[in-house]
Amino acid sequence: MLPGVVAGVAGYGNCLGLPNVGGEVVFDKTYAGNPLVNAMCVGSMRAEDLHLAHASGAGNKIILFGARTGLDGIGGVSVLASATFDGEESAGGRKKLPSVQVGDPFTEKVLIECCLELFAEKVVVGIQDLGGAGLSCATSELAAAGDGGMYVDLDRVPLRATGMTAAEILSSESQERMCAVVAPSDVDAFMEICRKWDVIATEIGEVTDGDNLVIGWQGETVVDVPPRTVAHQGPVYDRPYARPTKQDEVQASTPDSLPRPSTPDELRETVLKLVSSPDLASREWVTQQYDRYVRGNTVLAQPADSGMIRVDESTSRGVAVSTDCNSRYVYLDPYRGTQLALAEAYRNVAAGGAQPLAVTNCLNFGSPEDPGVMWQFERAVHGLADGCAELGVPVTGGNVSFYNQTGDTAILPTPVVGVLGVIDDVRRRIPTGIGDEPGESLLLLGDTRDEFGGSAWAHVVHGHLGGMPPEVDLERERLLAEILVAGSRDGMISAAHDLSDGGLVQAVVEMALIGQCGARLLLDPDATRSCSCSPSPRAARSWPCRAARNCGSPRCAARADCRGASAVSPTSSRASWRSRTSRRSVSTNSARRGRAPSRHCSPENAALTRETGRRSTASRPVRRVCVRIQETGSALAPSPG
Amino acid sequence: MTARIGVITFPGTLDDVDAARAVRYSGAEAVSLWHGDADLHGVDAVVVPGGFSYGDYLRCGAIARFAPVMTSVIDAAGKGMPVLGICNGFQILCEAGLLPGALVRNDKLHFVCRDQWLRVENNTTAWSTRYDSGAEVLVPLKSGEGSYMAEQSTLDRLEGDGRVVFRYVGENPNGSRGDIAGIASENGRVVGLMPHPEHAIDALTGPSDDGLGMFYSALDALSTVAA
Amino acid sequence: MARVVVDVMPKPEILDPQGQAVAGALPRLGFDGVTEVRQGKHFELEVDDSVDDDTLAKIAEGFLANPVIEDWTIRRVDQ
Amino acid sequence: MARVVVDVMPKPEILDPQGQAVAGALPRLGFDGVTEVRQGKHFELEVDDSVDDDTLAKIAEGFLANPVIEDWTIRRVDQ
Ligand SMILES: Nc1ncnc2c1ncn2[C@@H]1O[C@H](COP(=O)(O)OP(=O)(O)O)[C@@H](O)[C@H]1O
Repeated sequence: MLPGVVAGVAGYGNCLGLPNVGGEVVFDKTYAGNPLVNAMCVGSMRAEDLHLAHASGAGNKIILFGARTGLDGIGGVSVLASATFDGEESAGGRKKLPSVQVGDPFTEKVLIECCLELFAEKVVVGIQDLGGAGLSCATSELAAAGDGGMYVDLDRVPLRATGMTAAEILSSESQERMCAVVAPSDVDAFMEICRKWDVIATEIGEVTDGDNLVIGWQGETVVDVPPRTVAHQGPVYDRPYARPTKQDEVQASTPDSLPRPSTPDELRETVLKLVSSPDLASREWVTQQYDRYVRGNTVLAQPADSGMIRVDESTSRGVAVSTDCNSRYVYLDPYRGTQLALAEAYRNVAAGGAQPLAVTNCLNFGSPEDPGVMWQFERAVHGLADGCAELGVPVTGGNVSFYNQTGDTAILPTPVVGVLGVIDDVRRRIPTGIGDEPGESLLLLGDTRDEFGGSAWAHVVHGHLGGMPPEVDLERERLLAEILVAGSRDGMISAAHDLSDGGLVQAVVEMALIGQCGARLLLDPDATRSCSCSPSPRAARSWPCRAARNCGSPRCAARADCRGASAVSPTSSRASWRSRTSRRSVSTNSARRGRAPSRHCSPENAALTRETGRRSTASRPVRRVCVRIQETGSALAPSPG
Repeated sequence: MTARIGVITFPGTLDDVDAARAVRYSGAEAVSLWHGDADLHGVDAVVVPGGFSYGDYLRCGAIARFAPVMTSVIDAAGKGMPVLGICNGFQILCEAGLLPGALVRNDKLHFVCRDQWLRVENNTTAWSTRYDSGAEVLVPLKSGEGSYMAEQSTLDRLEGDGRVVFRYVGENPNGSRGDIAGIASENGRVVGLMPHPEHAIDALTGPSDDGLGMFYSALDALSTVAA
Repeated sequence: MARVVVDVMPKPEILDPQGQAVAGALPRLGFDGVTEVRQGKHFELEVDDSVDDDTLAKIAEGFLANPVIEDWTIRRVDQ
Repeated sequence: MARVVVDVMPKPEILDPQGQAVAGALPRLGFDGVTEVRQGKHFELEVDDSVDDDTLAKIAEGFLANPVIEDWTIRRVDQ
C-alpha cells in the first residue's frame, strides 16, 4: 500500500510542479484497511487578485473548461468513504463503475496555467472548481453565491462516454475541470486563452434574472430549484454522541508500571529500537521520491520541522507549513490530543523561525453513526476550536472524512492539523541539523515530565496504549514560539528541533543525523549547558553544507549572509568563480544568518543557542549519541512546550 | 551587450522559472520562448528546461521534440548556438537527435530527488569551461527516467571523444550506463544533463551554487565568439 | 518453454490520458486519419510448460492488470 | 475504419527494470515457472482506411517507438 500511495503523490505532485516540502508518515494497524492520505496545498496571491466563486450579472456566460466529463467517480464522495464497498448498486443500469478517477496531472497543470492567465487577463467574473458531486455542486454553489438564477444546458457538456444520463453528467467527478462565469464581452478573449493552452472550453449556460437554477437536457427541464436550497440548506444531522464506556478503562491503564530501561545497555537498546521503529525511522525513502526543489523557492524541506517557501524574491518574505497529528494521543483524550496536534504543528512552524498565522485541518474519523466516534469528533472539534482561540490563530479551511473504518473497527481518531506561518526574511530561517560550528551548545526548553501515555516508547517497546497524553499548555506554547521567532530574527539560534514523538532522544538523534555530527547529552538538571556537539569529518564529503569549510574562516556567518542576501553578484563572483569550484564544492546549504549572537539566552528561554567560538568539550568527533543518564526515563518523554 | 538566453516553455514544463532565474543570476537576460512559436527572438543561446512536457506521456520528450520551436533550435544548434538541455530538456534533445542515446526509467523504478555529486569530465564545452577538469560539484537530481542508455558503439564513441561532460560520483543513482550524467554534441555546443544546475545557484534554495558555473561558461563562450 | 503475451488496456470508460496525448500529437506531426488511440501495457513472459492457462489468468488478473480499471488478454505465441 | 495494434518493446540488449521487477515479484506471490518478463507498450489505434501501412510504419518508427532503445511491430486486427 505505502509504495502505491507514495508513487501516487509523487506521480501527480511532481508533474504539477509543486515542491513537496513536508508531511508525516504514521503507521497503525487501524489504518491497514483504511489508509488515510491527507494533502495540504498552499498558494500565494495578491489580495486584490482574489476571485470569488459566484455567478452574478444576468447574461454572463457559464463556461465549463478542462477535461471532458466521463463516467468515472460517480458517487465518489459518498461511495468512497463508506463502510461497505460490496453494494451492487448500478449507475444507470450499468455495472458498478470504479469510484476512483484516473488522475491526469498534465491536464491539471495546463488547466492551472490557463486559469492563472485568465485571472491575469481579468476575463472571469466568478470561478469554481468541480470537486465532489461534480457539476451539480459547482453550478448550485456558483448560483447560490450570486444574485440571480442560472440556466445550464447539459447537452453542451463535452462527454467522454456515450449514453450518459443527465444524473450522471451532473454528478460525474471527472477531475481536472473548472466552471467560470464570464461577461459576454470577454468570452472571445477567454476562449483564446483556453486555445493557447489546449484546454477544451464550452459555454454551457448563462446567468439569468430569475431566481432558480434551471438545468435542461434533451429538451426537458431536469432541474428547477432555488440554488440556495441545494447549496446551503442540506440536511443537518444531529447525531447522538456518548463517551465510550471503555474510555475510562483506557485512561486507567497508565504506562506507569511498564518496565523502564535501567542500565546503560538497556537504554542503548531502547534508543536503537525507538529510532529504527517504523514510526520514527528516516522518511527518506518517501521524501526522495518527491521533488522539493521545483520553482526554486524552497528554503526548508524534509527533514525539517516545517517546510518553508520564499514567496517574494525581492523581499525574501516566505511562508512555513507543518502538518501534524499523533492519533494515539487523540485516542486517549480527543480534546487534549487534538490540542497537542495543534501545538505540535504550531511549534514546528515556529521552530523554523516563522510566526504561526493560520490553521487548517483534516478531521479523519470512523463512522459518525457510532456514538463513541461521534463523541471523539465532538471533543476533537472543541479541542481545536478552543486551542486556536487561545493561541489566537484562525482556522481558515479544512476537510472532514468520516466512515474510515474496517468492519466495526474505526481508525484511531486522526484530526490532522496544518499550521501556516509567515517569516519576513527567509534568510533568517532556523534549520534542524546541528554542527555548523564546533562547540555549539544544545539547550532544552520547556519542562520534561514523567508523561508516557501514548508515547512512542510505550507503543514501540511495550505495544501499550493507555493513560493520558501529555499535558498541553498553549500559553507556554505561544511563549516558546515568540522566543523562537525572535531568536531567528536576531540570529541567535543556529538550529532548532521540536520534541514530539520519541521525545528528547529522538529529537537529538534527528538533529545529529541531519547535521552529520554527534552530540553529547548531559541530563543533569543543574548543568547550565546540557549538550554539545562537534562537526564530523564526514561532513565535508557527503553533506556539503559546512559553511565553515567554504569561506575558510571558522566564523563564516557574515559571509554566509551576504551570499544568501544578494545571491552572487555577477561582477564580483565571475572572477572568483573558477577558484571556488576548483575546490570540492562551494556549497553552503546552511549558510544563513549573519548577525553574530548579540546576547546569550538563558537555558530557560532559548531553544538551542549557539555559543559562538567556544570549543566543544568533545575534542574528537562523536559519531553516536552519548547519553549520560541521571533521570532514566526522561530522555524518552515527549515534552511539549 | 548583455547576452540573451532563451528559456523554452512547453505545456507541462516546470523548471522554466528556475532556468530563467539562473540565467539572470549569471548576468544574462532571460528570454521566454513558447513551444508553439518557431521564432527564437534573436537569442544567443537556448536552455531547454526540466519538467514534464506533455505529461511525459508516450516517452519523456517524445511529443515536445516535434514542437515548432524545436525545429528552430535544431537549426540554430546546427549553426553552433549553445544549447543546454536539463532533465526533461536533455530527454527532448535526445529525442530530437541533437544528442545521441536515450533516457530510460531509473533502475529502481522510483523517482529520485536528491543532492548529487557530479564530476566534471570535460571542461571544454560551451557549458563547462568555468569548471576545473575533475572538479566535483553538487547539484540536485530529480527524475524518474534519468538512466542514460545507448548502444555500446555510441557509448564507446562518447567516451573516446571525451563527450561525457558530467559523471555521477558515488553510488549510481539511476542505473545510467557508465555513470553518465551529461553529454555533449560533437562540437561541444550542445550539452544535456539529468541533474539540475538551475537549482544550485544559491545556497539559500539549493545545496550549493555550483550550477551557476554552467551559465557563466555559456556567457564566456558567447563573448569569445563575439570577440 | 513457451512465450506468453499479456496485453493490459485501460477499460473503455476509463480516462486514458496517455492515449489522448498521442492522439492529440499525431495531427501536429502531420499524420491525419487516426481517430482514436488507447495506450496500454504489453508483457512478454517466458514460461515453463508447467504453467497452465489458469495460472496465467491468475497472474494477469491479480498482478499484471488492475481489474478495477484495466482489461487484459492473454495469448501464447510460437517462438 | 480499421483497428491497428502497435507493440513497442525495449530492445533485448536494453535493461528493462520494469520487466525485471515483475519477474522478481512473481515467485514471491507464489507463481513459479516464469523465467523472464519484458514489459513494453501496447497501442490500439482506430484509423481511417486512407492510412496505409507505410504511414503506419512511419508513425511507429518515428513517434510511438524510440528506435534507439525500442523495437516495434504493427498488425491490423479485425474488429
Ligand atoms: N509524507 C511525507 N511527505 C513529505 N514529507 C514528509 C512526509 N513524511 C515525513 N516527511 C518529512 O520528513 C521529515 C521527518 O518526518 P517525521 O519523522 O514524521 O517528523 P516529525 O519530527 O515531525 O515527527 C519531516 O521533515 C517531514 O516533513
